[in-house]
Amino acid sequence: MSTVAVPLRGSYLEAGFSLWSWLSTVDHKRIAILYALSITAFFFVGGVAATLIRLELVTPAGDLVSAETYNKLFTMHGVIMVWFFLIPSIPSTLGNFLVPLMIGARDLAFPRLNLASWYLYVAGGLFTVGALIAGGVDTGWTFYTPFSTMFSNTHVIAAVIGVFIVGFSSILTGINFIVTIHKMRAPGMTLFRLPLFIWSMYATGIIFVLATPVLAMTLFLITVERLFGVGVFDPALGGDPLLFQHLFWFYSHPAVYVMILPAMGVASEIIPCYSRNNIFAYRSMAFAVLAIAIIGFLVWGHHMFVSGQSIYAGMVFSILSFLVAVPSAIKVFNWTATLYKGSISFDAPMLYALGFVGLFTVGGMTGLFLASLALDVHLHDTYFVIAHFHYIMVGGAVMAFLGAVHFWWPKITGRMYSDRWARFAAIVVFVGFNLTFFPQFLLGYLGMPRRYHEYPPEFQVLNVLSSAGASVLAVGYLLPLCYLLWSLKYGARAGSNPWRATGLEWQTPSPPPVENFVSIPEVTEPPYAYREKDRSDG
Amino acid sequence: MIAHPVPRVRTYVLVWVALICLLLLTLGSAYMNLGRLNAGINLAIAAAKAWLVAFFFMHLRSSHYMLRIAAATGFFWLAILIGLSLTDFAVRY
Amino acid sequence: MVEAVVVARQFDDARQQRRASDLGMWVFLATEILFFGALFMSYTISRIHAPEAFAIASRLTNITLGSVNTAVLLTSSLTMALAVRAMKLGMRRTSVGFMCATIALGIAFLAIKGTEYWLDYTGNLVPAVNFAQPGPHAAGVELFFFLYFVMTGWHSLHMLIGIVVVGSLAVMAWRSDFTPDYFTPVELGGLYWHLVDIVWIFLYPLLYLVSRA
Amino acid sequence: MWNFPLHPDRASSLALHVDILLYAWLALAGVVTVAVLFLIVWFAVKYRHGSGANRALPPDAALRRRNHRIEAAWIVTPLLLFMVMFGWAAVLYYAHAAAPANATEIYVVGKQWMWKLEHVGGQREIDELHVPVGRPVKLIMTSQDVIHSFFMPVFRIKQDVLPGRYTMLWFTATKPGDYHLFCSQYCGTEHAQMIGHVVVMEPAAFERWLESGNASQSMAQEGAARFRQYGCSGCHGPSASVHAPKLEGLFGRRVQLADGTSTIADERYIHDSVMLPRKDVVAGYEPIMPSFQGQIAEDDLLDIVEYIKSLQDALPLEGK
Repeated sequence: MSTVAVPLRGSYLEAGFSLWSWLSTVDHKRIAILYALSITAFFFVGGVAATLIRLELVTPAGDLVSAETYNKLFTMHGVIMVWFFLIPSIPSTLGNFLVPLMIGARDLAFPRLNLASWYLYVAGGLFTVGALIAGGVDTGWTFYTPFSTMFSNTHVIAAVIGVFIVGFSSILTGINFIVTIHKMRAPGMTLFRLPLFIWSMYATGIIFVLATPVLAMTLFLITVERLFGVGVFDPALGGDPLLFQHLFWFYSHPAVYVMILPAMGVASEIIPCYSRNNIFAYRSMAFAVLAIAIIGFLVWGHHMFVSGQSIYAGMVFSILSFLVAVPSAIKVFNWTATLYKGSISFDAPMLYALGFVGLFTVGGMTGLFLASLALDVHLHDTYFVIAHFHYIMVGGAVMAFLGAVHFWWPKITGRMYSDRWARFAAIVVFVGFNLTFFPQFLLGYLGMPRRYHEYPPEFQVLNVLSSAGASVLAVGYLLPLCYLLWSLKYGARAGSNPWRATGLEWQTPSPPPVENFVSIPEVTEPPYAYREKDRSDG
Repeated sequence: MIAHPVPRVRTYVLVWVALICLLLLTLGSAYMNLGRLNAGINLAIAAAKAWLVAFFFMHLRSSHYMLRIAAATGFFWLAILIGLSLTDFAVRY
Repeated sequence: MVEAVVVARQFDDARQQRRASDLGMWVFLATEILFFGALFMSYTISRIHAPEAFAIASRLTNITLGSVNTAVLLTSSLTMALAVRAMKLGMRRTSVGFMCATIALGIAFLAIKGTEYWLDYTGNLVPAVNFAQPGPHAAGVELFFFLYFVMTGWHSLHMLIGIVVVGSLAVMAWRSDFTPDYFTPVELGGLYWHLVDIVWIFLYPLLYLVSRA
Repeated sequence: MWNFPLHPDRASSLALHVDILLYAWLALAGVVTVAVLFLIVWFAVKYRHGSGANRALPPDAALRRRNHRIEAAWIVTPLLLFMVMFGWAAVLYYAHAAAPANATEIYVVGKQWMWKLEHVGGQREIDELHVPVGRPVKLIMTSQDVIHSFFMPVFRIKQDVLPGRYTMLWFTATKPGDYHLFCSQYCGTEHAQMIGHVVVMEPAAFERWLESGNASQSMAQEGAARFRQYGCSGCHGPSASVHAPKLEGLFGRRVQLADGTSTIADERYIHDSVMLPRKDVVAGYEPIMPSFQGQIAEDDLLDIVEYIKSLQDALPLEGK
């Protein structure tokens, strides 16, 4: 392997300041920034919808918005948060930024595809926002037939096309990650020296390329059925609505792992760093990531226990769902064991990461409640499910996303933020989150169905608690926006490795040069060698 | 520099002849009433044809093992999609 | 190696670049399999629901044109494979010739397919346009033809893309853009062409041969 | 202010079993979660940066051996526990999958946005379901339009209600009272108003309710009227000149079909025979029956199904 020396040409941020230099960039780091800006915008659009939903639910009567508006609000909340925030969140921003840096490459394998993926994302977003402006969609993010094809009078097709397009953005990202991780590792960077974040990006890539095309074709079939009144889903045409559900969840369940696997990768980077300890059981962590990605494809039918699918299918999908929980449990235990005999400090990223572990544990355990057949019959489509998946996707994925942003912020921007504010924000998010979503577990067991804009009065206390928590959570999400932006101008300059972390990305200046490395590094030791590093640093 | 020896034209032509023969075979078998066996034969022949194309025309025979894994994965995941769905549809009624 | 191979800035050398492209293409082909996979799944389930109707409907397809088209497509795969081989051996003109043959066969395929569509149209077999069939299983037959048009439609679209791709490759090859050291685009274009062929290999028995006996 | 319940009433024979399963899960999940959180907090305090805790690890080989044992323990333990919990939940689910043969049948049609229910005696209800205590009740459900879901939290059961298909739900109520009935599958604008009551009554009160009900005639009688109204009797009646299958004693029997297979004549079969008559043609008959799809409402069809069921004892049709 030749080690090509590249002259240092200043940081990637200084490679051009015009708008066009950003819109035409093929630098993975700049594309990551483009993605970060766009997903943040979508996060706040989805957040506004969530705010209105929680406000409406303060009282049992449907008094703030009409039923129609409410249905459009939760649909847009779901569509935007799932496809335009959560799925691209960690992979397309931090993954894009870090994959080449962490494996010691100059860029992703296909930089132009990478830029194309961002443009597809924007095009898909425009269609979806277009559907929103034109009057909204009221099918729920799940687009269940025959409601979405034959009965809804809203702009289903525009929204479906938006999601169809953004799917190809995911596919391109997935191809790029898989090829880059296989073919472009630095000398000495063997598979089992890869940081776990890279393993999680690899697993995410697999899910992107294998699940997304199925969704794309399914959405195409929905569109045709809606436009022409012929298709395979409507029973009035001899079709089967459960066929849609199988196809939809074949994508959408693995998509949940697209949200949580990167979060696990982030926790696996942060926890060893602030524990100054080697990660516990590196290999089983890597295998667990792969196992989750693969078994995660075999469990989709647990969304359909009461849908009318056969009880045998229910049994098969139930047992497989329990199996996929085993590697997740292993990961939680291993993170905990990583703390053992460490030297732990509690900087903001660590608080987010520990918060992630706790909330993910609750989310994962309640997921097992739902995988239990007899219990799911009662809990399905209630607020218990809402609480469960928000613990995974918001408590898990968003906490980890924030942790990752804080951890790599100095690397990305070259600036330090206020750690005191950041720790405060982490605690606000954690408290606000639990206050918002824990009451929903109780609501669900009491029997409150999801997607209700009015509800019986005995559910009010818990709903008020939840809405109160949501306002705390909103503050928690606005805080980082403020102090992180502040740091861009006033923050102290960050050195190349402010956290004394291992990993190749910390061996290059912050912010990194255009070509990532002055010369491609050679890897000689396993990842997370914190004990060895601290010993040699003294 | 050429990584692998280039297959001879004869190989390609023979594969093509085999493909056409299989086409005739599947067409012919379809005109024999074999009950459920017809579908099985048709699919088996289609799989054989796909294998010939992939191994010879697409050079999987001499490719890096990663490429073979990628190809196999696509088909395997399709089998998962259809196979696990059949736990529902095949026993629904 | 005398001739310079353009290596993009992110790669170490031509070999790494070629291997990355190969793997990228195969991963893309895997997504294509699952893209069509959703249709194969819909077909399987619909056929389980309406086996009789699928048998009847399949007999309404044009077996002659369908079988000839299969042969045309298999032959086009042969010419494409020979085009790649010729390029690998540096026989530029031969390669361009085989690519032109591939394009011609591809166009022939689409022409035959178009003829079939026309016959289907005159036979009142197009769902949502003019579908009208007598008999006890009309709804199931319509379902079959819906899938028939969606599956062959997506396949034809892929053929069209393939023809454009091979056409561009032929032009580039004619301009001597490729050498025995660098012909990755030709190889990848060939892979794409063969995959579209494989999709048809499965469509053929599922659509034309359900119940001919 | 704190007068809200923490778990819903238990009003079916199943409810307690589901609750016990929940409590078991709460205990298990609680122990695991608390243990993990305790360890995190304990390690975080004990090994905080600058603390004087002993951080020395055993030599490499011994460490590796110990770690492997720990890993194996926490792969195998969750796996075994999960399998136990899977088995428990699955057995409970399976045991409750099929209704007992003596269950009272009630027919349910979901439509945007109301529930229409009909008792065998012909009593019709909208958004209300009256059932007696202590007697198994089986709901046979279908939808007129989109997918709905029939959810009764106090019974701990729900089931999606699909168009073009019958799904089934059964329970034995144990406690009189007035409870919630929800639609739990999102079904359009007024989804949140597709709610109602389940009224569980003492058997005697239930009988009184049945008698005071709005039923002018039983479901089967109603069905017989529909049978004539839609012209079914023209072919399937005793004096018909058309060669059509006889329906007396049909229900529950195995029927030979024209394509060589056979099927049990259940509700689904009768439903499909009316709506999609070409789907399962009876052996020995011409497929001449027209489809009634789009012409007959699902609740009328349920009356006809009940009528055909009532012909169980092969009584000759009343040719009035």
